[in-house]
Amino acid sequence: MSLRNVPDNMCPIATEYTTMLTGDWRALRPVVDRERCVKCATCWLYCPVQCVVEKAAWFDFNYDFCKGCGICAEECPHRAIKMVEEAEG
Amino acid sequence: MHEVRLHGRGGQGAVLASAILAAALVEEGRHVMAIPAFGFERRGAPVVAFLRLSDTVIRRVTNIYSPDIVVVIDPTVARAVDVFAGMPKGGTLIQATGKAPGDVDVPDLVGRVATCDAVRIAMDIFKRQITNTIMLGAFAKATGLVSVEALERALEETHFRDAGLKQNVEAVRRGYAETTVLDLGKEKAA
Amino acid sequence: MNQLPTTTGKVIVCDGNEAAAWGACLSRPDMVAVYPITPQSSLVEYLAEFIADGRMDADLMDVEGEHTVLSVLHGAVLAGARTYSATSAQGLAFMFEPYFRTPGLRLPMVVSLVTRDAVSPTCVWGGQQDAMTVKEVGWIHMYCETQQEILDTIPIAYKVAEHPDVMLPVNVNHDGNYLSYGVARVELPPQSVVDAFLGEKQVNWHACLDPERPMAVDPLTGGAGGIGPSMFVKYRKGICAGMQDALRVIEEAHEDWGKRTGRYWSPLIEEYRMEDAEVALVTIGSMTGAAKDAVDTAREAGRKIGLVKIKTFRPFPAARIAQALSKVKAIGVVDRSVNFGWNCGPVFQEVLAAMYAQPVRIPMMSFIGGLAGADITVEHFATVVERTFRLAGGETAAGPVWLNEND
Amino acid sequence: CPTGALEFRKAGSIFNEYGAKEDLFVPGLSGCQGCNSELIMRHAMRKIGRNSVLATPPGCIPGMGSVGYNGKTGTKVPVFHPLLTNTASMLSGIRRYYDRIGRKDIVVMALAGDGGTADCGFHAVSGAAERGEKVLYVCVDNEGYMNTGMQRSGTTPYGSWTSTTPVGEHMKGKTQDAKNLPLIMTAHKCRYVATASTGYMEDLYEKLDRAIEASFEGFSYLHIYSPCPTGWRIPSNKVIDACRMSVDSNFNPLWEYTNTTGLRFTHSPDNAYPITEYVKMIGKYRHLSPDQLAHIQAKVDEQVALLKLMAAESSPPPAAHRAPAGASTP
Repeated sequence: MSLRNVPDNMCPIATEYTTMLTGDWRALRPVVDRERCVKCATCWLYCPVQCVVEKAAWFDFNYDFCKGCGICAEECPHRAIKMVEEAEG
Repeated sequence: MHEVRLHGRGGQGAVLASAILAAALVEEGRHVMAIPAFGFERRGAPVVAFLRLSDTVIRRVTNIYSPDIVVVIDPTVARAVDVFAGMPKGGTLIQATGKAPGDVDVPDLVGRVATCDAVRIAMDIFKRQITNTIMLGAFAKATGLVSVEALERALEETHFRDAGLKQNVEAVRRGYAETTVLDLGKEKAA
Repeated sequence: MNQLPTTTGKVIVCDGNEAAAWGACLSRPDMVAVYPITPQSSLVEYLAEFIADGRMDADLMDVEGEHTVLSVLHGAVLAGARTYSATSAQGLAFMFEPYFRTPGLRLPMVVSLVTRDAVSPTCVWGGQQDAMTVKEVGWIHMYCETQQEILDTIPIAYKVAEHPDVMLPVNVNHDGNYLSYGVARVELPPQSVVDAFLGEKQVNWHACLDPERPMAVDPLTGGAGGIGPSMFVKYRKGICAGMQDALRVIEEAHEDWGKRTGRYWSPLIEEYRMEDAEVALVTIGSMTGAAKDAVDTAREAGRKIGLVKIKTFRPFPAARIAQALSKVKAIGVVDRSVNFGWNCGPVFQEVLAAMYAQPVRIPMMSFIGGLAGADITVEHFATVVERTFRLAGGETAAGPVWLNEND
Repeated sequence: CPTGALEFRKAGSIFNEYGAKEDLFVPGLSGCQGCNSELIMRHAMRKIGRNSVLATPPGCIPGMGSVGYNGKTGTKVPVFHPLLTNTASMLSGIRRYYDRIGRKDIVVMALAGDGGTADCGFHAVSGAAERGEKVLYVCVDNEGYMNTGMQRSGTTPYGSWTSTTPVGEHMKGKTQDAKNLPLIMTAHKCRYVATASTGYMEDLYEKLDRAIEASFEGFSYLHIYSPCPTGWRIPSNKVIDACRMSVDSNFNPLWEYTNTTGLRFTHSPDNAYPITEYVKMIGKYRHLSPDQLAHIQAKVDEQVALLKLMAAESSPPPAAHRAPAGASTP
């Protein structure tokens, strides 16, 4: 029997994904200095939300999900990431 | 319908005996309901089991309060409990003892006494005082309600295997053969 | 498959716990989880023995407590297993947390409850307080009268539990002591008959934990605002609907079982000598046999009395009970447990509710007996009969009457 | 490595191996800013892959939405909430049935908190380990019930402020020591037991490898220390710093254990920083008196000494680790 045949009042299950844009939690945003980034992947390794995105010559962030915790900036061995205030409004 | 009460001591297998007897009675085409008295069965402590048998379906799932047949598989347990409690007039006592039936002290209401020196037989067969299956043979002899053959088939259906089965078959046979039955006559049975 | 029983309607002589083990064995569960508790212990010993002997092809999970007994079986069902276990009293209490979850996930399990009075006072003997205490959780509850009925009801319970319109767990209950240890003649149905009756297992088509069908089982549901509370209501109503559908499915399953084995058990209630009865007794479980004997005695004395036995207690067959009792002048309900807050027996309370819609109010009286392993004898039922006739004759109902109070 | 060059190389190699593997949680889980448990979840499942069944008992991990809300899910593998008390039991049942039908390659696993593992769920963990159930049990230890408002658990360390071990006139944080759950698990003859920390990610990845492998043969237990920025009062960007210092101060020594190899440190416990270097990073210890600090240092030293005995390296800890002279145990 496939799930299509399961009455929707049978029991609590889920097959569709939730989407929550945690980017709007952010007070500070990480900004990469592309000159300094050597793609060592340290930011990727420690980013709790795994929103680090690999670009051709640097690593960047998916701001839809980045919560602005600042771990990437703290851990970057090349000081290539700065936390800057989100613009108001 | 007959109501049977078995008296023994913890560890002697009174409850198992009632289950074997139940199986044998079913072999004979009868209906049964066997219930152990519920307690903490401890080795040596007095134990009681009940068995009801009938040619028709037995519906009541209750204990037995007026047994017309009492089986006492231990020679001394009668000192500790009143094995005749509730027995109607003309009841049957089947007692493990070395005494002859006429020498057993029974109240007037008892109509028939059967005795079997089960401890001596048990020491012969098992080297231990296990009298339960011997007293099933005594039951068969005293009541005629079940055959030795049916008891043997019931033993085969239980946990006994190999040597244990052989010993218990012998126990039933000797119990049957070495039981003496005394009818105390109509004047008491009435 | 291992050497499963090939017997054809073989007759055995066994107690209720062994009968339950045979019922489980014949239903071919994949997984059996066990933890001993009086008076259930010999039941799980039989299961272990069956598996050890290769009679039963199931995985034996001998775990560290009843909480885990039900929990491992939850996991197993969600992976696709048919499951079985048994418990009693304090074990049921310890099992309660996963017990409560089972109907919500619509897990079609079968668990025997060997009923017992729960502490305190400390008591290891029969009584139905354990099962009655969990009646509102969403499990189907069926109470058996005899050893044969226990054996037959377990396959029937699987058939009901796994029915797509039901998908609810079932407790097959039998009285501790009197049925658990009481020995009687029992016929084992042939394995092929049970196999054909049950068909393919249907346990996790609705919810599963399988990498081939990934899903989240039991996401958080509810909270004020949003769709959560309405979803929660939807699932609760789903269980209620499954329960009501079960009334029909239980009847169908018993009918089917009867056709295949020749044994037709009354699925919801049994009416005994109710044709022209002016007075009725209501009973549940193993007490019923002695009650029927008492009814026969009263009938022989010319008194118009009948009896209604409740087999299925959840879902409660209210309409059937009301129909059966609508024409009598008085009803005496005998319970083996206590409803503390209403000062009566729980079955009494339920029958009272079922009779609410009747145009005429019928006097009823609550009798409580058989607690803590006490015997409810034919003589006790004679008292019940007498009191209920006096009620029919206009005496005011007083109650509850505690049957073993002066034993 | 003070320059960070070593770390840099390790991060790159993990990225090269696992960067392209799928993150098996949806983006946008609602863990707190800097949540270390979220980091553990995402890396662990990236490593383990889709052929798995995941249990996330009540706590922050489902609380952030892994099992989902109101009919939606946050995880791409089969996932469920066990009860707080029965995680290892449910996993046992799943594994046994999959073994029975020949599907032996599925990783049956938990990402569970310390409460459900060390406290009310311990009977289930202990029972499953005793039976040798083939389960991967990962305990994400944030030292308390952080999801429900930071109450103490059996793994909350001595002296910690929690909402049920507050700091006041008569009580100054928790008055009992934490139970050492990984050590308890070694006594269960598990197939594999290890401690890990996201401060040492390559070590964590290697242990996940061995833990997964062991879970096909018996009970496999991985205990990952997980500082909670919210409940422990750590700035969210300093969480990894705290992870590293918890290891470097021997507060959370890294080791692994198997029946055949015994206990082995995977990070040297020698030349450790004094415990003050660790606790000063963490707000829940801000109130500690010198006596309390001395107690913690003594317990840490005692623990390392025992681990060294188990590792057959029984030399005493260096003097730098010793509690200050004259300090007494409160």
